[in-house]
Amino acid sequence: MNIFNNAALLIGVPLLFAFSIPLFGLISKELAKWVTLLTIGFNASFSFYILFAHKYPTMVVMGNWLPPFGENLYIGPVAAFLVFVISMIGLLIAIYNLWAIKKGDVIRFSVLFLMFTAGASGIVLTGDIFNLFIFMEITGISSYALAAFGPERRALGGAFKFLVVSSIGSTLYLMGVTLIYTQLGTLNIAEIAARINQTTPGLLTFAGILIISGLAVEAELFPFNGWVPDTYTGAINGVSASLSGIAAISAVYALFRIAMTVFGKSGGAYVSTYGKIDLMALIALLATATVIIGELSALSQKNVKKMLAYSSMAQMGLIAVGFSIGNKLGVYGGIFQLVNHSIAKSMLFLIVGVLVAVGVGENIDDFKGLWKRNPFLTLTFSIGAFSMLGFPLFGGFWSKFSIVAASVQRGGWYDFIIGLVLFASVVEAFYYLRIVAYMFASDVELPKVKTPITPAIPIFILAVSIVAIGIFPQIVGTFSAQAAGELTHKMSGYILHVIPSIAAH
Amino acid sequence: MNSNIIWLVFTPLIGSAIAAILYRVKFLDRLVTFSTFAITLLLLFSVHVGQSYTFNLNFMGKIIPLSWNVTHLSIFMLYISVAFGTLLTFYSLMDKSRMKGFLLLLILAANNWIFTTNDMVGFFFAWELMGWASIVSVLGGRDENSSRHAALYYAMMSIAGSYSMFFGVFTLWKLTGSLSISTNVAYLSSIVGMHPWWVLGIVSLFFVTFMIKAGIFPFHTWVPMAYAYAPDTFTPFLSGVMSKYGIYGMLLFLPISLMEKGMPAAFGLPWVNYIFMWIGVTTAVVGTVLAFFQDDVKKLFAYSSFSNLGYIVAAISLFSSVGVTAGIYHAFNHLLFKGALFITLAAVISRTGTSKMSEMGGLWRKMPVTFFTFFIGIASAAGIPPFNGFGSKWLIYQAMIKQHLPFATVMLFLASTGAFMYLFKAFHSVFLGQRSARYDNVKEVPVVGQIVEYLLMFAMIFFGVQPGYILKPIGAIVSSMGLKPLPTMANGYVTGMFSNVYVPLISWSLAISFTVGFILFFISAKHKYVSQSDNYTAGQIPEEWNLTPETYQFSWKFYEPIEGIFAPFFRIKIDGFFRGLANWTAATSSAIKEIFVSNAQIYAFFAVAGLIIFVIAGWVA
Amino acid sequence: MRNDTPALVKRITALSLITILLIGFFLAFKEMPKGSAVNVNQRVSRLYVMKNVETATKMMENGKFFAKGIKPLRTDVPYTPITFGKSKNLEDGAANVVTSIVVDYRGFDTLGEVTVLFLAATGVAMLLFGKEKKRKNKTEPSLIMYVGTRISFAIIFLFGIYIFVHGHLTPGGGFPGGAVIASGILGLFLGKNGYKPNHLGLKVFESLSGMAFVIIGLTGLFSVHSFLANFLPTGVIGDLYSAGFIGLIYIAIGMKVGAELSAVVNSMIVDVEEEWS
Amino acid sequence: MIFLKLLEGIGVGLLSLTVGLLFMGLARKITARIQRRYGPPVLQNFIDVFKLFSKQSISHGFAFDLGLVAGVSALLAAVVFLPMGQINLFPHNSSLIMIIYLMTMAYLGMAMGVSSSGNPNATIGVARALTMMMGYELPFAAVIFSVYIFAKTGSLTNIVAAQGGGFLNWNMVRLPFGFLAAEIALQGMLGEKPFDMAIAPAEIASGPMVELGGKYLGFGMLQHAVGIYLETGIMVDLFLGGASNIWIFVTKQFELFFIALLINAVLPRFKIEDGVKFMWKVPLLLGVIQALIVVL
Amino acid sequence: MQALQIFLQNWIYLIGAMAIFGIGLYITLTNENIFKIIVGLDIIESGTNLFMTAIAWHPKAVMPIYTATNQLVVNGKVVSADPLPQSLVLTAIVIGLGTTALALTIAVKIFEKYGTLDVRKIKEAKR
Repeated sequence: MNIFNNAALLIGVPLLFAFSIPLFGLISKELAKWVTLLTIGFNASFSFYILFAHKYPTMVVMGNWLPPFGENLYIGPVAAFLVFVISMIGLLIAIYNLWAIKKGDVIRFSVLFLMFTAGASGIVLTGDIFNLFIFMEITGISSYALAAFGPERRALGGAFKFLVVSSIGSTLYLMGVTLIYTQLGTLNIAEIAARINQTTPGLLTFAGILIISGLAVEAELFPFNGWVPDTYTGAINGVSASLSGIAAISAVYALFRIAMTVFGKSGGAYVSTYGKIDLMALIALLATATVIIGELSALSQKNVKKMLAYSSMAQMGLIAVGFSIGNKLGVYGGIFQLVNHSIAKSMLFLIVGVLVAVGVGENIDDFKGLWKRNPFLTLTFSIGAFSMLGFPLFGGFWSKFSIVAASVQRGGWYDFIIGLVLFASVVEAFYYLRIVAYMFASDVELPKVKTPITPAIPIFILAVSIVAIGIFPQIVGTFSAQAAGELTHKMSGYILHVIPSIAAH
Repeated sequence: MNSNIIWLVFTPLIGSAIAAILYRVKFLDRLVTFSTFAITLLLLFSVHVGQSYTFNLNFMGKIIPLSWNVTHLSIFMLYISVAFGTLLTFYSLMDKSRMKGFLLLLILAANNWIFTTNDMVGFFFAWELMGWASIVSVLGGRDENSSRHAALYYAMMSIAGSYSMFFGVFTLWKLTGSLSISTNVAYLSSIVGMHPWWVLGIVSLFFVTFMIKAGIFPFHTWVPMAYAYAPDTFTPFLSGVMSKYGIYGMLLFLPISLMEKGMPAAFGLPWVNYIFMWIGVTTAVVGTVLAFFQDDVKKLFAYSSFSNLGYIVAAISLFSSVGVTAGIYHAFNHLLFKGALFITLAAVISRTGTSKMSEMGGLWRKMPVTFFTFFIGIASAAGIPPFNGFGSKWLIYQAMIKQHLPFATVMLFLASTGAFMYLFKAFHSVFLGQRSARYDNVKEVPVVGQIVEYLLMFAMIFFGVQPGYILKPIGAIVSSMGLKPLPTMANGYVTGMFSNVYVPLISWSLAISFTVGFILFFISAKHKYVSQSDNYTAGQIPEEWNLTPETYQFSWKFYEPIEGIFAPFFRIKIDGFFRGLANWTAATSSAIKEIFVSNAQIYAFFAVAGLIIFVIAGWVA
Repeated sequence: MRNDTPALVKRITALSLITILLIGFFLAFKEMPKGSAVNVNQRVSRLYVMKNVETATKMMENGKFFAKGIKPLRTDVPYTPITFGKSKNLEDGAANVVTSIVVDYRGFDTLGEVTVLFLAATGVAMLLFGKEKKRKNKTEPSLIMYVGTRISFAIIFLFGIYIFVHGHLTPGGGFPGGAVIASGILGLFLGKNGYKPNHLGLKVFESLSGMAFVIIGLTGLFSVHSFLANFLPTGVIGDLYSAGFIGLIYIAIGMKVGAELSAVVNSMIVDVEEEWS
Repeated sequence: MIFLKLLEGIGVGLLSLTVGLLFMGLARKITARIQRRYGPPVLQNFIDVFKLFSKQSISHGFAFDLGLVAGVSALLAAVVFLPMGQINLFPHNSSLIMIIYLMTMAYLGMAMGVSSSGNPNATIGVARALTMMMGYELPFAAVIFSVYIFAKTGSLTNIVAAQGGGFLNWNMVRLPFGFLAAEIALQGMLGEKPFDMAIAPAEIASGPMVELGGKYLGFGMLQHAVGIYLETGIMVDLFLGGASNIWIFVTKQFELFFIALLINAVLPRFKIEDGVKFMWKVPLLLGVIQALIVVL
Repeated sequence: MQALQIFLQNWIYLIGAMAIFGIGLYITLTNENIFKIIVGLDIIESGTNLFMTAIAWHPKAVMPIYTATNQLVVNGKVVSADPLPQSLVLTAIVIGLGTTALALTIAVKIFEKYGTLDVRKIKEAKR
């Protein structure tokens, strides 16, 4: 047991500054944005320190009560890496927000955005199943409010849909947690994970179904994802970027932490779960349906933003397919794809945001001949698109590669699943390439548009990182591999680091 | 010194980088491209059969061996592709089309990699590199909208293909744990007796990819579009070299079928091969029939390419020594004559600015060198001795007859006759007949282009008359595949199973008879040259009928009478299948999209319904 | 299911779905320990009630806590009797066990909960942000209303403070206390048309009390090396000055919740013009 | 040795020209007699050729010249590979497919020549001829490949040798359906009625020949003459068991040609698509039946 | 009678909680008015909260607060109700409050901008 309590600052500092931003806001609106930026910057640098300089897996104990009695944060390879990714993307979107958020209640927007990022980090960090719910609600409430923010009324409609579905989802999650508590009398993830087979199978299955259903809402899996297109389309682009780049990471993390660590059987080549039905297989089915439905829906969209929304949905499905294969390679691919998706998709949303702001528009027809009008945004958009469709030498290739490899390795009906997913990928390739082809059309004569400098910085950094990951996949790969090791070996990867004394037996 | 194989890949990559930097200046871009091709050709002389090189790529703690291995087949393919590329890039020095040299160099790198690699990872990477570079190259055609459409279509097919191969690579890797192509092929051969269906499934994953790239029958629909709308100087490479990657891939995997113990046979062939042979024959016939009715000359020759690849597939699917020899030989011949034809077409189109046959005509007086190249090209393509297309077609018939496949042979023969028909149509419509007044100022291509055309003419005649220079290396390839090579005689012999052809003899005979003919021509009474519109019109003058050279030229609906015969077949559209698939996908997409056109309550319904389904599933389980 | 599905279809579908769901629940309940069998002694709560977590921690470190098959023997943790008004230096001095769990054992949850409320208030204010147009009261309140709300406000305010100050001894705590205070302020709104609370004051109050909570947590981190750890003496169980930092936190929470809910009421009661231009 | 072969080759060429022209003359005479006319003298065609070669003519350019010369020369180059009786110059080089492809070159040359004149009638004629070619090549190919498989050889010399030993060994007897199919195909190959739409004089002014005059028409006639000789010669080698000497060979050729003439004299002309359809119905069916019999 | 009493003692709160949950869900799924939907969501949350309280309770439980007269532990056995779910409920209530407040705000804004409270009519003209 390796305790590093100072890592509580990852949550504490954002909270402190979130509470104090209204005071900073009394001085200047800009200051509020800068405080947000710097706070997320602190988180990013601190998580960078943990990831590269500190020894992990490590643990934060809250209030000096050791797990399983008190609450704890667990910083394993997964959490360390994902917190870093979340904070970095949050930082970049905060830079974008400096430019994008000029009107409306800027101060409170900053508070919400800061807590949105911190809440997502909290989901990834926490080691308590109820605390996970709290952080989900922190992320959730701030994202409802953020999604409703904006001059357009469609934002409100989208946010309301999100709110309704997500409330039901969180209620279901809470029910499931309660059911587990009746059986095991504890809320600590590690202890539940260690003792999960002491529950009765029927109740366990039911609780698992409730929890998975609840989490699937935010993880955008099929029947639970009705809110996705409207919310993503309605929200302002910075918020859509953070929804797909930040909230998605934490939601998928939560889903698979529960499915693989809490419910998972230890041992065996592939992770499967206790209970009457295998939750991993259930998720695999949902994920496949999500991929196909998402890609097919995206195909006929004329609105790029909506298309990106559907594509997000489909990508989440692909990520979930990767995880649900359940071997190390699959989880590796899933995490890799998660990172790629959040980088590329948030970049694409930011680009659409810039394009809308400079007067190009968000429909496919507006993209015609963009190369002549603004090469920078065209190039970065193409990079994002290529990463999305898994073009070699772009980030997305390696993850898709691993997912396909893993499912082939697993064989059985996963061959069928991956066949469907690959079909959907062809569809995906079509609509992304269609946009790229439109952008490079030279038969359109329209005035040039300038790229504003501030939002260009995050877009540039994200594009460079996509290419860098594509060329040196080790950048993400090493961490993904460690993370996959943690998720697929629940005893040695998680439980023993949190409650070492379980090992005595 | 085995690492020189790698330089085959790196030299083009470096050249490509330089060319990409210089890309704004078109001439420099082309110059770098040409010189890189030439350097690569020189580098080839240092590469020998049997060389191999392995580079252990450390990828995240896993060792992935990237291995190169030069076989007889690879060195043959390397030589012909690089040599042709050198000619083409030399031609393109003076060309105005929007082909981008650095993309061609990327394809060259992929080309050298594909032909030399012995590991599936490298093969896959090179394949992707080649595919994408060619897709982007297609984009630069004259008609931007069409070429974008074509590139998108090509990209879709190519992506579908690469996913298929991707899947196959991983399946093999899972089965054997090795990434080496030769190991895997040997493994598949060893289990084919026990699990024929397994092997068939895996191999067909690869074959779908190869068939898409080569444009074989059910997957040919991208071919005419991509060939027709690609930049004019890129089409020769696309048709001549790039379609052969698929053939190369097939040749890598074909030896498996030698050992089918578990499979029933049909007509002395394993039934899989039999079906595959028919696919090839269908390709040949369908391509021919479709080519009759095209008005775009590039599209016509695109269908012609497609048809010729059908010949190759039909030949190699027999996997007999004659068949494989004939297939590889035809691949070479096709590269040569179709490359020459497309180069001349590029010349014509660059001078006339159109690719519609109905808008051309009578160009032979203005562009004589191009005309003769084209003439020899179509003579080769029609398989007329002593030009180079003859030997391989003749061998293909031999191979088919040897297997007692008269019907397939007849269909191939029909395709060949049909080929003569559409080739003549193109020949007539472009070069013969009445010349429109528009083209009165058309000039012959620049000297650079003429040099290339002379070289191509020479090559087509030389390799026609001296087939031994090609058949000997092919013999080595065939024996390296475990087949008995054809007996080699003197250079001029093409040796079949039933009879032999000594091509120089034919050439001599032709030469003498032509001499006699011309002597007769010149000793007889004098003739005088007249203008083109001065011809027999039943006593009328064309001007009196308001006939202009354009309307007097007969090139529209050239083969209308037989359109009716083929009409029932036109109703079956393979293109329609893919289009239908696309439409179906789009329709499904709209239908599925409806799910998400709803309100908050309905979404809540979905969520609860999903939960209920799980609950029921939990009960059932 | 579509946007235009008839109401009857929706009702029938909803009924059947809910029926199946409830049947599922009841089938699951059948496997639950029933009624008196709700065995607190096997739950982690036992340790909280007995204020015995430290002993359990030691047992766990000695390897005795988890029996074979990883079945915890929470019943085995030895018990030191607690006497109201006498026992000292308990690991957590609060008489109200729920409070001790809320603020101390699982204080991190509460921090999150406060954040959620804060975020909700922020979100409400953000969405309703704009230039103030008019208040929404239609009729002028009567004099009795005006005077009554002002008088009762003082009493309500005091009651609210009482509730959160005694949070560790009696049922109640920061949240109920804050809500009570907010209800007093709501009375003020009702009592006078055009009542304007001190916006700046509310905002500063809200921020400072929230920061106070985090700072208390950080103090724990820097003095006792654990975030949200108690760094104050726990006193005698049942005393007002006992239970360490629970009282402090509850005061912060109470002020924060009161200010926040007042701000929510204020935001919702005002009609604004948006400033999107 | 080479000179000897050269001389022999030139001799064979002359022979084929002579026999071909003679056949054409006979054809005119016989047709006339069937139609109750007197008809021209048998040697009229020789006279015509000499006359044409001595007349001045107009040309449309070097492609025109080259094309017409190629038409004759390529056929002459093909004739030397045909085994005819004891005259067999290159016994190891008599692949039938090679000869057929050489003939294709003659068609190509002729088509190129007449098309380059720019007269649409010529081009229409060529297009019709090529269409008809696709019609008859299909049954003919079926027959050829049946014979190949039956005789297990692709060389005409060996096919002739395999039929040695009497009438009953002839492929005509052994492969009767194939022979019938080939006969009908031969009718098309010779361009006789009912398959003479390529040169239909009333519709398209003799089609390919419309622009020919003087020596060019002479070349055209010579090509036709060698064509008749070559095509009937192939049929003789394939089905009538070849011949032991050149006289018997020519006689057999004339028998085949005579049948074609009789049919020509009594039948009207097909429409072009009907011609192709007919070819793909009756003779193809026969050819397929023959191929099935051979393979099975 | 005794059996019914025991049954009720054991099950009444769970059944009640589930009934409230179902009623809330029904309201949410069938009423098109936004405010009613929000009320439905609130009722669902109440049901969940009651459920969590119910699993903490047993018929002989005492309140989990030390007073002079209230003994939580008898013979080393805890006899009080389970305090942990109660504290969770406390948290859940506050979270529900936040969600409801936000939902109501969004509803108010929706009424302002769309001029309707019918969920079916909240949609953009162009899809």
